[in-house]
Amino acid sequence: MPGFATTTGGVLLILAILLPVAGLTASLALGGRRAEWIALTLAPVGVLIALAIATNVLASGAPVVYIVGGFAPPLGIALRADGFSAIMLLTTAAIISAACFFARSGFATPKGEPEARAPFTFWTLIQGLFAALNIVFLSGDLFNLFVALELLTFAAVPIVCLDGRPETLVAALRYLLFALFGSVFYLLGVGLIYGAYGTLDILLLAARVKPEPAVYAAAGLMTAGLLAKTALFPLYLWLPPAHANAPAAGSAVLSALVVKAPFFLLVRLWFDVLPKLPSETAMALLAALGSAAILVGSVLALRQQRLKLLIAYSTVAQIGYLFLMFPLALGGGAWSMDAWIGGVMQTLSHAFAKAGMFMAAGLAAQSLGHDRIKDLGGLGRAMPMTVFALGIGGLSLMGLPPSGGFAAKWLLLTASAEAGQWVWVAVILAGGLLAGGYVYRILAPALSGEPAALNSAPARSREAIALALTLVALLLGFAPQSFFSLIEIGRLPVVGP
Amino acid sequence: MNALGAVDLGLALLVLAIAGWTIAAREAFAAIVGYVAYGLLLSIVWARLFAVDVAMTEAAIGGGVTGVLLISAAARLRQAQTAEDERPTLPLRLMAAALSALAAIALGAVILSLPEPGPSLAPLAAKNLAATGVGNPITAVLIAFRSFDTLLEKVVLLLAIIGVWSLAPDRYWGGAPIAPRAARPVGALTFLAQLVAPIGVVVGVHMVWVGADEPGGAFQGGAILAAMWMIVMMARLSEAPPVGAPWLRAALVAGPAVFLIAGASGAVTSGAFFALPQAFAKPLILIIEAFMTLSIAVTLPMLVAGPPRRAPL
Amino acid sequence: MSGALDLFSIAAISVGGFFFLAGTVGLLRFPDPLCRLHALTKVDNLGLGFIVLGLIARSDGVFGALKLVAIWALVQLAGATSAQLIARAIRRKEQIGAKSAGGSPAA
Amino acid sequence: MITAATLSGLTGAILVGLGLYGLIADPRPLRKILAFNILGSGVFLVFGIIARRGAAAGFPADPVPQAMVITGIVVAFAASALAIAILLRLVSETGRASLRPDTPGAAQTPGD
Amino acid sequence: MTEFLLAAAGLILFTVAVGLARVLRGPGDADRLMAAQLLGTGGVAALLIVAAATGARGLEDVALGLALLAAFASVAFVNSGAPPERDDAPEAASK
Repeated sequence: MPGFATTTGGVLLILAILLPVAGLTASLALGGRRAEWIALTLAPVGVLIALAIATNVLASGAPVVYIVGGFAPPLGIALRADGFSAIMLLTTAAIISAACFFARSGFATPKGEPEARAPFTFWTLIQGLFAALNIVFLSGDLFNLFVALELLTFAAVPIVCLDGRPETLVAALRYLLFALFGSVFYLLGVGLIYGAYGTLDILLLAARVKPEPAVYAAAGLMTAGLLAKTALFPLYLWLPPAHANAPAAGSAVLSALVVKAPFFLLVRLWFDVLPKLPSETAMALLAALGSAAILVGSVLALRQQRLKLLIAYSTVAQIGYLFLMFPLALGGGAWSMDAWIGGVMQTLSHAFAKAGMFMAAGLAAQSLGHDRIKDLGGLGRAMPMTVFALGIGGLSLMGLPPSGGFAAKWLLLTASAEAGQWVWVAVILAGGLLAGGYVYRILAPALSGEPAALNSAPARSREAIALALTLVALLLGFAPQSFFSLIEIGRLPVVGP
Repeated sequence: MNALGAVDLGLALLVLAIAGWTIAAREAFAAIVGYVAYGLLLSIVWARLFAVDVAMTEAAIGGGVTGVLLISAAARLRQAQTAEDERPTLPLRLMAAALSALAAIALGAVILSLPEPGPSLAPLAAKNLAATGVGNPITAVLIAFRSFDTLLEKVVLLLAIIGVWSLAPDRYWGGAPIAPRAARPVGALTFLAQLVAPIGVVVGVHMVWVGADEPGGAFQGGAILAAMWMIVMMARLSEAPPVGAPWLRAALVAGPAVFLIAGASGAVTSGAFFALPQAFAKPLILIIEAFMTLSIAVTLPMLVAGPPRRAPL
Repeated sequence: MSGALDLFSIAAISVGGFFFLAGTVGLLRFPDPLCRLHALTKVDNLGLGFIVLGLIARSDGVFGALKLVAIWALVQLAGATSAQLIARAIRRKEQIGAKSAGGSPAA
Repeated sequence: MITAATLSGLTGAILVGLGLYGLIADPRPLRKILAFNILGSGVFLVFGIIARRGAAAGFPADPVPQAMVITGIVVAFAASALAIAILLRLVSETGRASLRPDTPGAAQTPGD
Repeated sequence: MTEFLLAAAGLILFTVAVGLARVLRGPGDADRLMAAQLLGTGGVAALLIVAAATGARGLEDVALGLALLAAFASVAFVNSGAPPERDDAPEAASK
């Protein structure tokens, strides 16, 4: 039985979780200005830890493991970082750090001022999000993951309605109800799995799971719950208002990372826990829903009047691509590795591109005083760096070379073609065209006309952060070989049913 | 069927009837009375499932504290325009009913298909119980075997309180919430609070203390203490503190903070985060439980009290 | 010895059960809320009282018996308080009803 | 022979159905929160029966799922509290307890 | 004896369950509240009897908890009958 002892570097895993937890606790206790400083200090430390974890995984070529409390599974809980976890940890730490520094000007507590509501909430909850995401990527225990999902919900929902306008409150409440519904279904599935096998450890389950009623029911329940949380079509209705109404730094984290967490768990579930389940129909269904999401989300994005809403609908569409990897990567065909890397690449490139674009949109909205798309004229002259960020991010969304989005979509495309599943080929191509349409709708007015009059000039550093994130999405297209080998580490060998 | 079977069957039917009422009742108040009764019945069901610890938690949190939360919310919603007119059409409701019925039947079938006797971690828990020094296996699971879950769940409570507070208008930040309470002091209520609260505190502390070996523990005791503070506030003998009060912040984080420190010290003394050195395991668990109880006793009433509704002084 | 005690337990619990029955019938059949409230308080003190009495006979040790008495006392206290509060609420409602109907407030 | 545990399990299954219906079919937010609580308690009962079936080693039930239920009850309470806080704020802003997303007037641009 | 005790517990539960018809019928919230109160007392009684009959540990503590919280819901209900407090209400009313 593999992996039931703490490996070298294992302690990094628990540190990646406990540091933000400690930061959150201290921020709540101390409050005010200190909350901000704690968040701004710990986020970059998180990047270092994530880097160290990635190095460890790459060096050993095997997952890094930590046994919490010295009690090994099934009684205790194990943390495990494979290549996918490591890369997600790194992405999370980078984007959270960027969001923290981006948010500094909006959520500063001036010296001597008393604690204020919005900054206090933002700085504590962003650390809550950081902790929750790290647990999702590291935990090897299905119930522990339930608690992580709840943490994620509780940290994300108040950020949506931070400014207290009625429409944000409606969005937050709908989001919360969807998320709770998702958690309860997930939890019910967890219960059934425990009832059948007496363990919730992912590795132990992988060895024990057999196709039987309890497992089918659990798989269905957990998948439905996670789909509601990741906002896959047709359960996407809560997402656009929630993501479009949060403050820019919050939108960036919600769209880039928070919806990826349930997706990550779906991958864990189907690839690591249930690989022995005959699942062709289910996987085709997931991909069909993904396809519908791509088409519907893109068409709705094309019709939006507001920039942030357009970007939010584009998230609905881009999540759809992630689900194309399920039928392709889970078959054990020659193309499965391409599809796997394509899916991971889409996760990463969308995260960076979308985070940067939401920040850029927030800057534009702040400087212009509105975010109506038809009135974006002259933005390109007035805020070139911001519009450049929107353009580079858009490049990745469309899947044009040389972006990370291109690599992702190209890999998914070739995998579909090799597998002979031509429907997905058509969907990917159509999705690219539609994305081209909505990105054009942003850029065409922005790049035309005389320089727009700005209420306030954006801070250079904030523009730079947005641009840097989208550039990372671009550079993913040039990822070195070691990056790909990292993604493959710890992937359990896919066995046919 | 023996007498016990009849009791169980009656109980199950009762639970279902009252749950159905809670869902179907037209008025919010009627539904919530149903829910309070439901929580009560459920705690008896839990007792019958040999889950005394859960029964205590359900009695205190499920029926008691949640009940007060819902009742006071319904009272404040009375003036609001409800979404009554948005009631879905009959075909839609029929579809929802069919879907729900299908889900229930499928779930029931799956539950009957589960192995009997089921797989269990009870033997493993029993074997490792000695290492923790406590006799109540549930406490051992919560504070030792799966302490990581328990810590994170405390963090969920912290996030919830930050989230609830964040819903205050900006001008009230730093001010105090208004807990549900009588419109003015009432003799009978004051008398009740003065008499019940001290007894409840003794019972709550007792539950934590015996929780190491008997049913009970930080959650159950903390919830009872929370309920006592709420009774005192309802009688207007005490008020919710301002959200910025340093002692309040300290009390909220005391549980998770001590848990974190104990967990980190485990890394030094026993080689793993959250590992407990065998010689000190039991006292350590009691210390952690004590601070967790404090945090729970303060967090639950503050969650019920809601966001600050007064400008800071 | 134990036979006599058992007999006592059975008798006391039966009487307690009877009060529960009577109280429920009262709650269902009595015409106005205040009468129903009166029926309810009988259950609290007599119904539970006799049952606790019957169980004390079987309890082992003073501590167990004390616990039973404490539980009974707590239910008494809670019952009396809520009865009083509910009665006030009923009366307040009646007054409001009478006022809005234009009649004089009920004494 | 239907045991107490099986009975509770089936009760849990029906409770899940009832809660699901309320969550889907009732538009009133407070009632959705109530339905969520019923749904949740049904799920917890399923854990309860699984614990009871795992009785072994002298324990009347498997303590692990029971401990999970305690965690779950606390989390469900916190969720209800957060949902109600949002709902009450919404009502104090608009006077309406409705999840309908129609926004009164043109949406303003959020700052950050 | 055990059989008698269990039968008594079942009977009491059954009785108070019938009383729950008041929750359904109302007509006022006060009536519903009384039915819930009756159920609470009945629950305490049934738990105590079952505890004596089966010798299960800790059931008395559950009953104790229920007894402590018996007035909890009623108090909240009666309080909620008053008009809701406005935000930032003056302090004069208290103490």
